[in-house]
Amino acid sequence: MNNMFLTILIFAPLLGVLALLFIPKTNEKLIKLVGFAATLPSLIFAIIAFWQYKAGAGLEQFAVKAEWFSFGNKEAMQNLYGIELYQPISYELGIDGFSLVMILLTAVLSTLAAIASIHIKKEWKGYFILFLLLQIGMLGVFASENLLLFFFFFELTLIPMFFLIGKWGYFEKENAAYRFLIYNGLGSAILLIVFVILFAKTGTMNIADITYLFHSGNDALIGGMTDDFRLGMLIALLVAFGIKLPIVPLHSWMLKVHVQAPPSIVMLHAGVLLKIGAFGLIRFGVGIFPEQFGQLAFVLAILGVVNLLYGAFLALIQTDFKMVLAYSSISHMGIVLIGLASMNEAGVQGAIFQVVSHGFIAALLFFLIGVMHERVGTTSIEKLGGLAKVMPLTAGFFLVGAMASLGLPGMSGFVSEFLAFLGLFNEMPVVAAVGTLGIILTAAYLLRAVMGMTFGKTPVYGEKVVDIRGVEFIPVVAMLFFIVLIGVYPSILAEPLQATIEAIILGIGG
Amino acid sequence: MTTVPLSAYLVLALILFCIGLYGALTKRNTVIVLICIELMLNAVNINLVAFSKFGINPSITGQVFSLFTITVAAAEAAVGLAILIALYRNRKTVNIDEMNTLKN
Amino acid sequence: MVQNLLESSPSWTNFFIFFGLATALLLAVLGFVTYGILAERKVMGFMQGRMGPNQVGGSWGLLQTVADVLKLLIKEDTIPKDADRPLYILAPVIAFTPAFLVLAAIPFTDKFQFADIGVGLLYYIAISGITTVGVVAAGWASNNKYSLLGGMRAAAQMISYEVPLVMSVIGVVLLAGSLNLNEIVASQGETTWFILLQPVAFLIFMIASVAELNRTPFDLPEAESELVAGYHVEYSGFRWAFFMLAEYVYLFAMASLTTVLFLGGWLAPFGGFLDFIPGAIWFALKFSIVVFFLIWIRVTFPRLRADQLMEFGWKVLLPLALANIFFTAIIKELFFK
Amino acid sequence: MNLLNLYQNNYLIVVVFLALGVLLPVVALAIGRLLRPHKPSAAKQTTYESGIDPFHDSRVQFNVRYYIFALLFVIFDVETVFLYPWAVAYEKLGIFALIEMLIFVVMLLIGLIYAWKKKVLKWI
Amino acid sequence: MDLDTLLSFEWGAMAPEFIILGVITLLTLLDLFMPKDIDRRILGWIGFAGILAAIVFVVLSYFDEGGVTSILFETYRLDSFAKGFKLLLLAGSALVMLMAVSYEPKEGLKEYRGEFYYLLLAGTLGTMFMASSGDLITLFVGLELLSLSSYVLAGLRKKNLKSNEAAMKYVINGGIATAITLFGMSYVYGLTGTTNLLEMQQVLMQTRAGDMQFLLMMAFVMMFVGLSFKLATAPFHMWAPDVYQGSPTPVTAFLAVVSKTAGFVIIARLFITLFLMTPAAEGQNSMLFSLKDMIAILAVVSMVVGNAVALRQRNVKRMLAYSGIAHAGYLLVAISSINLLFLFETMWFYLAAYLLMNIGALAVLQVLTSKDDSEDLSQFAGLYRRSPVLAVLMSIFLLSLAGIPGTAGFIGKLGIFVGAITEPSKAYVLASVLIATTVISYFYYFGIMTQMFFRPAASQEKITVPVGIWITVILCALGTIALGIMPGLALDFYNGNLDVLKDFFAPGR
Repeated sequence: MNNMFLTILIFAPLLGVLALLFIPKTNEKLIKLVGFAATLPSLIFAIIAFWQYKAGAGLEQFAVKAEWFSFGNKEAMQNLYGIELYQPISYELGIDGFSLVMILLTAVLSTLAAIASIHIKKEWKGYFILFLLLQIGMLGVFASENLLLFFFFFELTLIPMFFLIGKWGYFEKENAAYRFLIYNGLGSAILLIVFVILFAKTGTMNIADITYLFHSGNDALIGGMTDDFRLGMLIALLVAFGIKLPIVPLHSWMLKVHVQAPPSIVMLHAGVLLKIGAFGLIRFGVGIFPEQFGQLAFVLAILGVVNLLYGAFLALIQTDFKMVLAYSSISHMGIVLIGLASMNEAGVQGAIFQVVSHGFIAALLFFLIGVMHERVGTTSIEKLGGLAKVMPLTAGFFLVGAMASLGLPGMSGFVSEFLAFLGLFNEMPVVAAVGTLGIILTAAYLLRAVMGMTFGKTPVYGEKVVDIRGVEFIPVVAMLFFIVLIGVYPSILAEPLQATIEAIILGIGG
Repeated sequence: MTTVPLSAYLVLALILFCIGLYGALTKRNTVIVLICIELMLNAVNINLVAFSKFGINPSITGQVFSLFTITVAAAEAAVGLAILIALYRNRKTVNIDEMNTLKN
Repeated sequence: MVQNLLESSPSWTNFFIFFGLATALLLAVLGFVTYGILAERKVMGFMQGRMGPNQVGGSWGLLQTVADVLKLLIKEDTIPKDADRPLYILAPVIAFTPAFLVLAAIPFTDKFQFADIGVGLLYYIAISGITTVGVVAAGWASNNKYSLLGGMRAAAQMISYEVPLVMSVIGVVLLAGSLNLNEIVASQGETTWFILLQPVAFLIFMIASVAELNRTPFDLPEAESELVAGYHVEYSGFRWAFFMLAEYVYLFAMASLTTVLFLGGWLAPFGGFLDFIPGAIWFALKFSIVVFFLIWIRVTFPRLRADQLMEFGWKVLLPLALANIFFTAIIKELFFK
Repeated sequence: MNLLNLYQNNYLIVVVFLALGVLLPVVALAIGRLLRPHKPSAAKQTTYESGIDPFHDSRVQFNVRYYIFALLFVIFDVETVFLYPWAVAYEKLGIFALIEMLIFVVMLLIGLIYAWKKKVLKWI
Repeated sequence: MDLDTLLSFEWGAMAPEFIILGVITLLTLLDLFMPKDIDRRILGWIGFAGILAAIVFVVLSYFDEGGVTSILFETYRLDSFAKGFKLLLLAGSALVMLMAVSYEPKEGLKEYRGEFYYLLLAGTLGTMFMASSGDLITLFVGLELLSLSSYVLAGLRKKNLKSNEAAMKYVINGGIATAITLFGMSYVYGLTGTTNLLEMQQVLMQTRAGDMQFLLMMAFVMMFVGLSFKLATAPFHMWAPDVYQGSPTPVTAFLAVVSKTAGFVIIARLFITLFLMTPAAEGQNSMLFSLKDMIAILAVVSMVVGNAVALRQRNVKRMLAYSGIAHAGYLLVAISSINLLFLFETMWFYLAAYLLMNIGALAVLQVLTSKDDSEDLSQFAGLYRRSPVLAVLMSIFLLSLAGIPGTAGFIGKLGIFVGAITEPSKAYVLASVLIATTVISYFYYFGIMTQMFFRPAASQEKITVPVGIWITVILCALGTIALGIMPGLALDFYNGNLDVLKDFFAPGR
């Protein structure tokens, strides 16, 4: 059973896809129900895994490995080199604390986003099929123990996203979809190059094996890769994941997506997909090339601060609330970079915390935007105002979300920002000092935006505006619960992450 | 008069081939283009027969090859002309420049 | 002497000697044409119960053709205004040259032969095909509807009958195992005349060669009643004469070839006892019979319709020729291996 | 060297015949030019069309059958390219070549039947 | 040679060829003598059955333990290479045949329908001979059998001007290409004195460097250039878009897939056999290696030109033609990297994937365009509304063409990519161009998908899909997905049954 555990966890939504194929497309209710229900098995499995892990069980029990296919003429390899130069590529899944947390995050957000999908107006069938495929992709990325499998799932997120943005998005949806596709396509192309070079050099695609070979200190095992070459590879990885994350010069696509995509999809996008960048950077960048990562730490720190400040400054002048949040995401991803760049326990912990925490916060805010847009038909700060009067609860949730986002103590944002900056202050105090400016700016732009919306003169909204209600409460409450939980009881995250972080720190040599 | 050296045949073939290629690429009349292609194929025949008689390892195979070349050249010309006639009936031209219905 | 000459290294001297000899042959051929035409007219006359030419050069009309030639020579030569001038002038030459060129390969006797080419038969067939180009060129260059139609018809007919002609000969080649005309004659000496071994081939060959020569009953290209005079409507004077000349030189060549291929060339009939008569005489005799036969055909048969002509070539002669080839090959494989 | 000479001389003869074949018309026509009158007039130089004034372009478009016969000729004439060497060397090749050639010719015969059934062999 | 020699040949090796030849003859005669009013589609099905029978025999030959069978004095070799690629060629033709059965152009095919089928088979026969010929002459004859059939096929719509022009352009370009190839071949023959490939290899191996190098090099380049026409790689691709556009769609599929596969087959056969072990000038010990930069440049140009120009196309057939040029470029990457551990396998797999996805895409195109005789991009608008299944299947093909994971196209590209990077001299640049141009290709592949899913349909008319097309499309889609998710199916089959590397260089049996 345990062998199939992860496979079922990842591919459970496929059942939903199959079921949906046979439901007539006019049956709206059933489609939505099935779409929602199909996200549940993964959630349940993720919770079971987390619970078992908390109870002290090892995660190795979940690992699964089966031969998938192999390249190259084996006999000729044997004849020419005496060994099989290239090992078969396996289907191998496995989790550690970090990926478990990410899977849980994904499963939770997927379920919540499925609930949020009630606002989708057309073609629910196609929507949910793509949604579920996206979920498979996201779950798979975190559980892959194999470079090629990772790439498979990585790309699997790409195609459904393209359609979800392009078909169900807002006005400039196609443009946004294309930008998303090309930027990410380029990113994954670079990623593929790196992966295949790794395969060519080491003869295996297993991540753990590659990491081991790179750490063994024997250059012959990794095809005599020079240090410069490794640095080049890391930079390539940085670009590949930097597009996803996004790091500042490569971010323009992400703004479009945040603004144009339907809210439920943006929840997933901001909550999970951006984090794949961070996940990959930690997994491959820090994991395989720790020394080179150290060399780049300063650059990364600078990039992180630039991200932080750039995002914050631009968020300050946006008139559209979605744009504010989009830039805020850039700004927050800067904190991830800062944490990673510090290369010490606190920093890395902060980075990972930020990944999780921002996942919930961004999802919450975008969900609220969806709710609001549904009622008032606009997200422009200038056209909004006095929401506190017409939609008091929504306005209140907005305020709480903003507080979490700007790092109010007691909420998850605080913990992660605190840890990340703590880490960086130990290593590069000057850079960190500049970075803290960003925190202040965050407060400024978020409060400006939220205040502008909730208070002030109430414009005339078209119809009778109703407040948040019914099932819409579930995602809000659930996400707030997690935000506060992490904020007040960080060790719920810290414990599972402990082993991973230790391994990373060991690799860095810090 | 003595035997003509191999190189002379090769040079002749090369010249013929180049003339044919030049014609095939520059002429506008399709019939002439087809004839130029024939010229190129005949250059090949000269090569083959010359090699089979005076080559490094003379063998009859070259002549056999040239027979096949001749046949193929004939078949190609036949097919080419047939298609040209079909085209001419619809388009009333044999001019390559005027074959321009196919474009984006 | 000739053998020595042939074995000496080629040079300009050789060239001129050959030139002289060839000129002699040319004169002989011209002589043949002169009297061939006369003979044809006479024979036709007799067969049709009339006299034929009987004024010029005595009661036999011996100088009739000479007079005709002289007349042609001093006749005004007009070239139509709209004609394609270079091609118009070139066409008779293209038509005539191959006719003379083929004679080089024909062995009249075992000694009397100009070029003993290994692939003599192939040479004959290849060269003779060129004449068609001259005919089409003449038709095209004249810029006249009759000419063009005549030229095209001539070309269509010639190529249609070239195929069975070429195929019918393969039977002979199969038996002789060679394309060399000398060897073909020699192998007839070993067995017997191929007219006996290859009657079907001979028949096809004769029919096809009549068609190739554009003679009645296959003279559609120049059918006066339909096309005025076919491809040479616009030609006059000596230019026209060359088309006629080509036709009669071909008659000469074709008759020679028939003799060589089917009638044993210069060999005496009935084994060796008639060997005392020189080969040249035998050859001349057989040759004359063939020529007479051709003239006979001309007088006897009416002209075919165009469609009958073409269909006969493709639907009867070609399959027949192919069948003959394989019949011969199988017989040879089964009984003479 | 003798054989080579023999070979080359034989082809020299062919060249001689070629030269003579071209020379005769050229010379005859050149001599003819001295003898014959030359009084061109517009009427003489018009195209002959049974006495009436020529009309239309004489290079009319032909019936396509002419071309189809040309194509047929090309195909069957080239067939002989294979038949001749086969016939010459038949004694050495034997039954295998016979069968091969049979297959080959049957294929071509199908081509002929094809043309036949498609009514290509019909004149006009 | 007598009857005994004749009977001593293992004619069974040629069974697939004999079947196809027999079916061609049968179809020709049936077409001629069947009454006019009988629908000729039945002939297409007979042809399809014939191809299936041939496939069965090819597959049966896999279980032969005898290794290489060569008959007719080494002119015909049935080695693993031939077996492997013949399967592809036949499978491709079978699918094209299914498309052809369902083909119905605007003005109808009338009496040419029968010809369509047996010409397709004749072309296939040519490709099969190319795959298993051990001699330059048979190689050439096979090539020409294919070429001549495809010339006629391209012009099959006699009354359609575009079809006429396509055929004419194809004849001219093909003729020039043939002549160039042949000229190269004549030099190779002249320098070796034989036309048997393996004997040539032996002779060429002994040529000393500097000795006749120049002529040999010239021969190499000429043959490659000539065959590049066949492959439609830039800069010898000019004909491809026009011909693809003008030809009937099944013929386009035949040219794009079967003919291209055959082109790669002949290139692999010819160049690897002849030039891999031929010493080159300047101390290099392989002419193929010394000239691989040339191939690499052609590959780069093809990938860039194919993908870049495809961006500008509004005619989907032309777009697919340019995409085909790009795909040929990808395959040239495999050839230019000459990584023998991977070359045959990846080429085979890529061609299999390309076969499935391209035929599938063209089959869908055929359904959509037959009605209006227009192949404009807008024909695809709103396909999702009109026929969701067709739209989804089409997107599978497009995703595969774009090389998205989960489809056969990705694994194929990955194989080439791995091959290029793992070869000794590391074609990083080449591999990077491959990947970069792939990303460019997303634009136009997704452009079609944009039309299908995002745009409203011009007409709400239901699309009727003929049964042949259904079979083709579904088979192709299943294959594309299956090979994409479980590439092991094909790769293990290939590696388990065929040992190309050993057979390819083994002289005789």
